[in-house]
Amino acid sequence: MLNATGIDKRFGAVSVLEGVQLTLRAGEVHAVMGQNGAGKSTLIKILTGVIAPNAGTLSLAGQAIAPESPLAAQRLGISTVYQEVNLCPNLTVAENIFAGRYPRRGWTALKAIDGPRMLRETRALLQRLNIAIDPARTLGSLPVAMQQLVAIARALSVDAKVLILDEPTSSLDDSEVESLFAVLRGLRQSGLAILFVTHFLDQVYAIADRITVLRNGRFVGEWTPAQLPAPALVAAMVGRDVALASAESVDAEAPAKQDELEGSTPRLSLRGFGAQRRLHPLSLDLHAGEVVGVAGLLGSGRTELARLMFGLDAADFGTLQVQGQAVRFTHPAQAVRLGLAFCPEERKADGIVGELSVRENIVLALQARAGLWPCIRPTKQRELAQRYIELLGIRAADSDMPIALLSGGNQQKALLARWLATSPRVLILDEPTRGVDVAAKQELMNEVMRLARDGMSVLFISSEIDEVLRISDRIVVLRDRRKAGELPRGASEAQVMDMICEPAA
Amino acid sequence: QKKIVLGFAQVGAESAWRTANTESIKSAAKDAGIELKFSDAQQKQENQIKAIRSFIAQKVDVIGLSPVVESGWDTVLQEAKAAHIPVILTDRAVDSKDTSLYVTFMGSDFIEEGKRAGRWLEEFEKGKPGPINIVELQGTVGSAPAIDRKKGFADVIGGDPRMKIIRSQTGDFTLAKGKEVMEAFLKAEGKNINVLYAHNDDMALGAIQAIEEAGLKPGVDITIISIDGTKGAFEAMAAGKQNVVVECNPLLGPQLMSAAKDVVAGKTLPKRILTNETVYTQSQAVAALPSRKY
Amino acid sequence: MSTMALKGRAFRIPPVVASVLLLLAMVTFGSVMYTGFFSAQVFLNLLIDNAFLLVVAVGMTFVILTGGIDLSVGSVVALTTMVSAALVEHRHWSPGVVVPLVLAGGALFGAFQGWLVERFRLQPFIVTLAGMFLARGLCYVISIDSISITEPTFTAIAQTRVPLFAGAALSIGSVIALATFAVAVFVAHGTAFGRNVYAIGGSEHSALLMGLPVARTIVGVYALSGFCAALGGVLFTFYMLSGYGLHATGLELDAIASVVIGGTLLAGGVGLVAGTLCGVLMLGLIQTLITFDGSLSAWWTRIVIGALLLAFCLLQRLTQRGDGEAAAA
Amino acid sequence: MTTHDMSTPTPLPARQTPPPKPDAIWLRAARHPLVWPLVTLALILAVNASLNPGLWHLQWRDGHLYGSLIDIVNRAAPLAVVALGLTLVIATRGIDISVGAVVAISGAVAALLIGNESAVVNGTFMHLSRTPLALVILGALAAGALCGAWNGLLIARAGLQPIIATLIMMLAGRGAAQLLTGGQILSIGYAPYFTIGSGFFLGLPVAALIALAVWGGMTLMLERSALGLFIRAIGINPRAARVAGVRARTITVCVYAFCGLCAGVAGVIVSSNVKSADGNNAGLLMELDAILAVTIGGTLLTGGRFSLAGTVIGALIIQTLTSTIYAIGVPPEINLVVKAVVVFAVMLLQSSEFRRQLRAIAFRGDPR
Ligand SMILES: Nc1ncnc2c1ncn2[C@@H]1O[C@H](COP(=O)(O)OP(=O)(O)OP(=O)(O)O)[C@@H](O)[C@H]1O
Ligand SMILES: Nc1ncnc2c1ncn2[C@@H]1O[C@H](COP(=O)(O)OP(=O)(O)OP(=O)(O)O)[C@@H](O)[C@H]1O
Ligand SMILES: [Mg+2]
Ligand SMILES: [Mg+2]
Repeated sequence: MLNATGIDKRFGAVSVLEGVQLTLRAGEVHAVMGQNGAGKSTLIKILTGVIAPNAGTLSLAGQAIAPESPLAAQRLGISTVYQEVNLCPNLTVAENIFAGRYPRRGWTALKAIDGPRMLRETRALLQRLNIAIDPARTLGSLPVAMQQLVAIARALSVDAKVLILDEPTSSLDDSEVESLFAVLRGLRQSGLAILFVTHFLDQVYAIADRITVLRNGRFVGEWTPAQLPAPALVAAMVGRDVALASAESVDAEAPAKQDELEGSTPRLSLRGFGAQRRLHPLSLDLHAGEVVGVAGLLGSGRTELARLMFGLDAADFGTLQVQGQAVRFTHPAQAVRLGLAFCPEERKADGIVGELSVRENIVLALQARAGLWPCIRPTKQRELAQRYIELLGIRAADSDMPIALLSGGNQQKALLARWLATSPRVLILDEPTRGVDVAAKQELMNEVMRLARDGMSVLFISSEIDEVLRISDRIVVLRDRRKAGELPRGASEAQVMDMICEPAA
Repeated sequence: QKKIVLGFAQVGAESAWRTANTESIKSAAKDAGIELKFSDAQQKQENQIKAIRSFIAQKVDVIGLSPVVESGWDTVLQEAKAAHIPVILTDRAVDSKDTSLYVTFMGSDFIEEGKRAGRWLEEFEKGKPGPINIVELQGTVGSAPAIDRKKGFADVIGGDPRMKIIRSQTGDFTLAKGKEVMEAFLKAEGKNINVLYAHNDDMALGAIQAIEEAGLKPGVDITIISIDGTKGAFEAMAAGKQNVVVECNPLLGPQLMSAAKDVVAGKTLPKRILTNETVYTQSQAVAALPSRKY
Repeated sequence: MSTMALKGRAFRIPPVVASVLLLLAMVTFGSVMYTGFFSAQVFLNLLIDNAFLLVVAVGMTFVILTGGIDLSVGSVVALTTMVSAALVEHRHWSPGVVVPLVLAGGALFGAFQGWLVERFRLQPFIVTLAGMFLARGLCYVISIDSISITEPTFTAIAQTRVPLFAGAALSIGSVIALATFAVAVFVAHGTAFGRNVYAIGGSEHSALLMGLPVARTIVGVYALSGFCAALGGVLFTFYMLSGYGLHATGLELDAIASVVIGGTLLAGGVGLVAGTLCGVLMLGLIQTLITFDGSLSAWWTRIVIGALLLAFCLLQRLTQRGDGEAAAA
Repeated sequence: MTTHDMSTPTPLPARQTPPPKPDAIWLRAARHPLVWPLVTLALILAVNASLNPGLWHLQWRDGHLYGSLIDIVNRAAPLAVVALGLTLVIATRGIDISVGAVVAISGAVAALLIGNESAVVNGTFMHLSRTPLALVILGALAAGALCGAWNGLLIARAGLQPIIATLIMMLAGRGAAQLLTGGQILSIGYAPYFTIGSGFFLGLPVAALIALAVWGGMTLMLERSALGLFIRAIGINPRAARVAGVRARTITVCVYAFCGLCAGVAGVIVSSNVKSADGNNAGLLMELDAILAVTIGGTLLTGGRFSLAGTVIGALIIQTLTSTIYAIGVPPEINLVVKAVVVFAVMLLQSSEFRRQLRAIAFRGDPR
């Protein structure tokens, strides 16, 4: 259906894609895999006319094409969900879905938008996809996961020959992924060609008919899932063999910890802590060297908890104690000064400062804690940036390039680097692994655990329960913005799921 | 007897002259026992029209208007006429064909002021050989006094082959711009300049500073003429730095008040009320300085 | 899937409603304080005297919604009055030809600016600032003096009043302005062009990726603003019956202020055309109050205008508190 | 179809991007953001010089330099100072349209503090000052900074949009300046005060030296502290800056206060230069020129990217243009048209997009 051959793309002196090829057939789901910065999103931008390749040809159903803009690509029947949510936060959900092809009514000459029909159709569409969102809400007021669902709904609602999805599932939980897959299977049946990018191996094996692997901007190969078991796939992506960690691999010295922690003053302690309409009062302790996982459904209040703890939103009730001292944060700067760090969930809105360089983004929090003066010298900054670029494997041409030009997963790593650079005593991570590739995720988790061993307290929020299970010493479960309970290390996934879903008896 | 209510639509507060004009009207109204509704239009005609409309809505007895520009008053003046409110123009006329729209106009004639400046220069330079190089500091481009003062002056000196306006640029009626433009003139023309004609005193005062800073003697090396007659110009003349000022009297308050009373009392007024204005030379200026009010 | 229904946020007064309430409060204040204030004609005068501002501000609203700005509108109004007056009075062209001509000219002028902004990625502020100099300068090239219009059609339109009730009347200009306003509300909320304008204001990059015609819309928005400025200029010509290079100085600032006071974010994407009407009425009302008071000197006039604006904006913010972060971001 | 069984993938050869060729110096220089403003300045100067040969004529007169260039630098000084302050405001994605009014306020405060006293000292008539000179200057600057801080508070604390907050200051501030001067031009007689605006130090105009000092001080401040980083972060993504612990509000207030302070400095320079304070007209429309200077210098109005040196060059460009218009005798009616044409030309010249498309057109006919 869609065919790309010999695609080259250079940005200045940096070559991002070299001789990449891709064959997308009608009626298949084709997964494109690769590490962060391998060039997947760039390839997709070329396929959909956002950027022009330096060399190479595209053809659609045998006909050579050269889309000049996303609009042109859409006209050719290519429907796309880009990696970051690329919708308009100020429009309603319905408008976002129908932008560019609004239903009309009345005289055609007047071209009036049929608002009620648009709402009706959106509601029907969302229902079909099993998404519970009010179509009249402004998109920006929704959490990022919901926005992602809306973006998917938009792409699915077009009559297209080719559907391209760039990491559509990075913020979604299992049930949502499952219903998305159900829809995709239906579409595949009807002959659509679907291109799908993800970092979740299980999802690839669940849906993909074919896998193309990119590494370092080069085409590695194309296989069917049966030909390529998971270890081989990872090896193809990374270029060497990597042991895939299982949940047990880090269990070693864990059980003793709990006992020794009882009694000591917790590093961070919440008592009846909450805020009107955002979070019911809850209590929570975070000890030195402890990783506490937070699990819950979308909208269960995990992000709110983190924001309240960090002083981003004002708490209405309860107390927050740091090292036994009661504090009241009115500004994140105070939290930062006391050694807290918060890696936010919405990296585009709350995280990256797009036009600043990777280096400046990494030192920003450290500098903010130091105040205006002394200024971290540029050589020192470069050193620091280089250290984290190597430590976390951030793929950047150099540390002076604007962070907005990094690939999604690498931006996420740079944000983590920003907070690690402040050597915090309490690290709050909200979905830190979003969009990070398998190997890097592994390294990232190892790094967090290493830091915890050295005495850092970590609050780990993630939608992926297996991840939470693997890393946490203790798991706090939230439901409907209240604490549903706590589970000790070693709890099974089923136990957590039960607590997440069922109202407590 | 009911107190007379006068609504006055002033141009703005763009210059010292205007402030003196406003002060005069306010104090005269107080003295005459007339209730004054004062509106400042910030140099915008549309604001003056709005003000007149609200004066009509408030049913004032007389409307005083100092128009920003001559044209464009027919509609609103007709509304005033329909509401039987007499309108007195001050400072500047309007160009309506229908002269029944206002009862009288009092104030100066800008063209005449320009002519007086020109005539004084003719007189002053009589018998001297040419060429006489003049630089002109114009007022704000497009404003009525700038256009008319330029025209009146040019009309008079145009007949004299010795006189030549070598540079003419706008100084926006302000001291700072006057100084800046004069600086540029001095750099470009050097000692060629014989006469400076400024459309108002403020610009002349700025130009005097520029001339001094260039190492020349204002009033001696360069003859300086300006219009308005503010205190600053009189002081400059007393110090010998300026040669002549053509007065444009802002103290219209008392005349306006007596006209307002007459109109309300039903008397007919002449269509044009002239104001007392003189051309002051240096010696006259020294004598008049102590009594200058503004 | 997401089983939890999202709880709505606390009830909040929409900004436009808050503005209307504040306007009503000011009217009440004026009526109590000043005799003659509470009359139909005073309120209609608000529309008559601000008709051109309303039209210009409506065009400006669209530009600001895309995140741009148009500083040239005041000068375009002046140029329109000048061209109309010169053609009608000096060349004796028929108004039926002149009016469409200047409207097209305004739209073209705006489109040219929009093209510069879009094609060469120039900053709207300087493009339209240069446009402002250019249009104002062209006025003086035509004539530095003012030109009175005595042409019968123009005078007739200028002086016709549409009687409403109890002797109160509207001018033709204000009727045109209200019609423009109604059309603009429809265009902004009911057409694809309007929604694209909002989308571009929300995120130009996203709009591009969503396949919206970004280039066309940006050029269109500036053309619309130019058209509205020219239409405002025609209304101004009716209002003044003269063409003059110094007409409508600083009008761009009044228009921008009306739009922003009406609750539109200068950063784009958020705001309502109806808010702009509130903004225009608000500015007009402040001026009316001050004229009715009639005791303020020139400088106190300015200070009081500033203070009233401040009070209005602060109260408006107060009714929307909690939205603060979003607005500041 | 490229299906090969690969359980142990062959390692790819290391990516061999040829090392980027070191560009010629002039190519690298041409990419420097200040090049185009400088080219513009040079072009305008060249036009001026070709029509007005006196431009380059510099004289040593009365112990100081004298000539058109000195005038330009001297006149550009207050504009440059205002624009420098404004640059930081714009870098935080704000705007300040009240600077003109603040210029008037600070001049008026200075004039009032000096007062209008005179006496005969040692047989010569002299104007005196009511307040010591240092206090006069301090008072005027404080008035400016206060106005700026008020703007900053309205914006950062009350959450008003910058354009509205500063519009209020622009209106009320102009009114306050008129109130202070009583709508008159207050003339200043105290001679030592004149040094600031029209004096010379080492043969150079003091006003220009002040502007230079402000520029130098700001550059130093931004280089030596993290202020530049914070301001850019706030300008690009205020939410993210806040999350990272940057005190965005405090910095915003300070930046506006500093902008007010700069306007205060300009007010002192202007009032001292014209030896008077004019509440009605001082600094009128200066905000437009200042914003123009900032933008011509390469600062983005959408925040994040700014250049102090660019702003200074921008101010020089504007003043050179004005002087050129005066010097070559452009009739006042077409001043604005000339200015418009130059601004259009300048911004196109500076647009990399325009240059790229121009090159594309130029090379289209070229068979290479
Ligand atoms: N405009 C640009 N200028 C310079 N480099 C760029 C630009 N855009 C992308 N890159 C670089 O191209 C490489 C590929 O990026 P891309 O976004 O395609 O990666 P990806 O495979 O999608 O990664 P991820 O899994 O993290 O999303 C990255 O190293 C990135 O830094
Ligand atoms: N500023 C806001 N305006 C409106 N609703 C909000 C806002 N902030 C949070 N919410 C709502 O509060 C709910 C709880 O949000 P929160 O992000 O804390 O949940 P979460 O458990 O972290 O879920 P997620 O997986 O989406 O991050 C969300 O569903 C969101 O809709
Ligand atoms: Mg990607
Ligand atoms: Mg969350």
